[in-house]
Amino acid sequence: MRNFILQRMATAIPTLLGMSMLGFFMVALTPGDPVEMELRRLGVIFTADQIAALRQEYGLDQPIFKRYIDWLIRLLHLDMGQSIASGRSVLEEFKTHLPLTITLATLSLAFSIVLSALFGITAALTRSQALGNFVQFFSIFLVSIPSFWLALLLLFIFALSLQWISLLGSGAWYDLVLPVLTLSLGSAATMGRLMRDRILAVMSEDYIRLAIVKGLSPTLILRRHIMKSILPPLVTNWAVTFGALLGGSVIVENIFNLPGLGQMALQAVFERDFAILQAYLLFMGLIFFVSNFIADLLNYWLTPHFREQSGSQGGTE
Amino acid sequence: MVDTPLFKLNHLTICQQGKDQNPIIDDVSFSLNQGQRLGLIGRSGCGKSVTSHAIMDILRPPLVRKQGQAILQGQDLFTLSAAEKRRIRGQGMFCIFQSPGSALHPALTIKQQMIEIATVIEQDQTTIINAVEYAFDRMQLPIRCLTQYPHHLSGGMKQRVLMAMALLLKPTLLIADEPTTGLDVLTEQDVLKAMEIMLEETQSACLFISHDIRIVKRVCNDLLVMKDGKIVDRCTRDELTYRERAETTREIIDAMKVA
Amino acid sequence: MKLLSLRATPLGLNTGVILIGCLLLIAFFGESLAPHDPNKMDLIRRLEGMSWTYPLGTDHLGRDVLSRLMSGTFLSLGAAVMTAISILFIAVPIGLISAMVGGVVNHLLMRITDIFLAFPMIIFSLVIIGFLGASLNSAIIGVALAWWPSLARLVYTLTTDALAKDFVLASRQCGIGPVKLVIRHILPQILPPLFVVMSLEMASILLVLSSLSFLGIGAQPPEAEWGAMLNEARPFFTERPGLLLAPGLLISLAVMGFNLLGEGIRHKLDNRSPFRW
Amino acid sequence: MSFQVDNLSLSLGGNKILHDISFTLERGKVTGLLGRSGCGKSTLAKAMVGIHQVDQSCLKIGGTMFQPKFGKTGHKIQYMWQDPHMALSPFLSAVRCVEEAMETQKDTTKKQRHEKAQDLLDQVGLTSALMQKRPHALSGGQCQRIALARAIAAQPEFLILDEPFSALDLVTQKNIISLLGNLRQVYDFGLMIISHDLRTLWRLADKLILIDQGHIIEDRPTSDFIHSPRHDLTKTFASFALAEV
Repeated sequence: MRNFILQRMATAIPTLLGMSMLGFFMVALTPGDPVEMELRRLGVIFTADQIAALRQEYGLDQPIFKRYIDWLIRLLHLDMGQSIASGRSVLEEFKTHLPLTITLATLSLAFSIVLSALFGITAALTRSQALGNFVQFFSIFLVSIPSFWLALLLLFIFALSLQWISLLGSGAWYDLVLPVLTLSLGSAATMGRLMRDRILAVMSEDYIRLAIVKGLSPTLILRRHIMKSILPPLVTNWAVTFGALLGGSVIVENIFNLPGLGQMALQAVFERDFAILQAYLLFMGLIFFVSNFIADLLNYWLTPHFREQSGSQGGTE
Repeated sequence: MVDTPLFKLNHLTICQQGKDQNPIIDDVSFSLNQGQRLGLIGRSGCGKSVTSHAIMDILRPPLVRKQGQAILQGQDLFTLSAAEKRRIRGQGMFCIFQSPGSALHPALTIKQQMIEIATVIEQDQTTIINAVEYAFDRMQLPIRCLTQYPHHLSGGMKQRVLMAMALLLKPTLLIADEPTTGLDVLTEQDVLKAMEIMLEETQSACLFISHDIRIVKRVCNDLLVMKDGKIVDRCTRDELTYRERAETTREIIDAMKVA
Repeated sequence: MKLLSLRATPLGLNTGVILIGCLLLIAFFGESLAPHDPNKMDLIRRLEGMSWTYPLGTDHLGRDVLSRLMSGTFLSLGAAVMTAISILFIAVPIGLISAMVGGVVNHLLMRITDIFLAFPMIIFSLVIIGFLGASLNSAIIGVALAWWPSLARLVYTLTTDALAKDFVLASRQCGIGPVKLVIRHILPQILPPLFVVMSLEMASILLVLSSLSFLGIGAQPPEAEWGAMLNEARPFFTERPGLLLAPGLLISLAVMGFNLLGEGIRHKLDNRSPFRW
Repeated sequence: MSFQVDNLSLSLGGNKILHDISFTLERGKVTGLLGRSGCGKSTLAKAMVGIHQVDQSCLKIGGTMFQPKFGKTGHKIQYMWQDPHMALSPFLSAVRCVEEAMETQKDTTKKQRHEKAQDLLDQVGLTSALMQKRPHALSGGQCQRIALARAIAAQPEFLILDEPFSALDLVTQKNIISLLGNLRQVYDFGLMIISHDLRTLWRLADKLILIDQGHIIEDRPTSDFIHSPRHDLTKTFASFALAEV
């Protein structure tokens, strides 16, 4: 296990470096000179040489690669520059907005895993054709609804007609119920369909035929034989879904106006606040990368038969 | 032997969904007595394996059973409920399939796949482990295989693991569907020797399916020859040399003599 | 073609084909069929419910919702098709070349794909729009840049599996050149699964584009794009929630059409069937 | 003209598969390569064709050094896969498949190739009705015949059949063996047939080679191989083959 982790870390370094380059060059290569745009937005009258002085001060005139190295060093010290809109350091902005997005994403992931297991197993194993078709159609319907429209529907039902909650939210925990529901219904349907397909694929394998012929009970076949084979692809899919949920939180935070990272990023798009956008991209990339890494570790642990055991060559007779 | 046979298959007919006119298995009937070994021979694609799947009742769409009964010790298997069928499988009927490569679960150790038989034959952990080791010893399988995964084992060893499972289950009827196809000549002998030992010990009736008459002649005393889903010839091992066998049988006998 | 014989196809595929058929009809003939001029404002009958003159009612500027939806279909669908084409245009060559050439080129291309893959897709496109400025074009570019890596990875895996097949090796042994090999043996193997994935991708592209427009960073008013219409109607949610019903439903039906098409074809291609206990 | 292999060694994925293999294939003669599963037969064949890389000094054709490049030296040596259904493209009909093997022969026109293909398919015993069919509509035996026609179409000097019989049933095996018997009268390529069953080889082969765990342990003319074997593994193989008669 340990050298697997070390080996994965080794391959992780170039990817992380590549991600940081992507983040940096996206800003550096955007049309329009950042200094000029900043000054113009702040309404400051400026002269050509004032700009030159400022560029010099920000080190924008140095060769691009040198600027990248400086930027990288500052990044590693968690100094990601100032937000143009609020003037506060980007790190501060993140600290205030981060907790909400992370709780939203993790809660939705947990809820959708449970829901998807329900969808997937019933759709795959049910004897009655009607129920199977119903779950199949219902999940395709759920997947096809845009999450923002689902949110508006839920708001319409619970806020407007039933008046259980107020439209603007009340700062209490149950503010999160509808957003989590919105996020997890869609992804639960997708994951449910994947689970159904994987279960049916595994059930067409020869070793399931042997398990049936052995006379094992259906629950044992499902719990041990089928689960053991379908878990790895599901775990990988959970990590990918976590990324999609992080993205989905942007929409949900906007509709339910929850002060999360997503809302901050959306604000940054309107204000062309590049520092926030760059930090947001890199930060979300890191979280997504870590979740994929955890999924890989879990899969490595789940598939002992891939690992070469010492003295395993009893095979060739 | 006037008493009722151990296993009786009546008028089994299997067709593809929607194509009822040319059935895959057309009105096949035969019976097996206690401890009898019946060979089922035929060229590839004549429906031998479909018959074994039908008897075990694990046919997959698009194949569907049109008619037929499979009476094992007086019970028609096709009319049983799912739970009853499950009780019959394993100790009543067991099947060893041809695909040595994919028959065992790739992600479970051989030990796990052997021990889980305890749930079928109701034995506690300690007795099952001894039984497994005894079976492995009888099948000349090294004990260290237990901790390995199927892909570490050769084709011949995997088939002998299936034989060991049969030894534990002691089924009244064992169906061996081309157990030695794809194995080289010497491994084939090991697997057949292991099978002899297993059949001796379990005293189970055996339906041995193969395209290779040389092996069937060695293992079985009665033979059925199948062509395009129909039984075209029935004879005992010694009658095989008579001239007036069915045309397909003669074709297969000549093929055997190519050496 | 056996594939589309109506009798054998599951219910889903037929509905999918019908939904997309109607969608295409509206997209091409929407402009002329629309009962009213989509941009004509009738401020007196502003925010009206369903009526004979305005079958789906009017929006906050008194424009007929039905006509806007019909004329907007070409824009929304066109944007999604544009994105899908640009994704294919980037992903297929990269996937094919890195699988066929192998070695350093393969390692480099796949490493780059991994870097792009490391970002959540919606966030990546959002940030790109942030840099390019909110507009439908930058939304298309953003989504295309965020979606191509997963497709490139798929094309790479499909091609590598196709190349490993015995009959492909047999053809190569006879000295068949790489181009003929791809056209004759590789494409027929990878196109069917690719078509399935593309129709499912079209569904998610439609969803993302309309979400971005809904957030106000995709299509900008007065464009009659579905997401933008919903965005304009948001402030009047409490006053007249019905205004948001029609566009949302149309998006869902369009997305469902592509999902059903994808699932239906995949069901026909995958002929394995499970053992039942 | 012969194909010489001189102390060829090969290791794949860390473990050594072939240990100093040396033998010769005579043109116009049939050589049987015998051995248990996993003894390295297929690896040896793939090394001779260029699927696995070996250093040049090991392989010679007619005395000159031979560097097999898979895809370039098809006219010198052809390899035939074991499973007939997998070795034929599902998208091409039988005749198109054989035509494709001749596409690199520049001096032929499309029409000539079509006729040659039909003629070859006829020689391997495929009825003209089946010539337009695709592999999924044909039996294992028929597919094997098409693969043979394709290999012959490339006009190789040497042809290696990797376990051509193990995917077929007994009767089809007999038919393919008699087909190979006829073909070797007509064509003068050197033929090497790999099998784990001596029964399928001994009537066809002029010479038999036995491999065990990567070493050649017997390389004798067929009659000596069967009647006066030196190595005891050869004895066991011979006894099983003769026992059936």
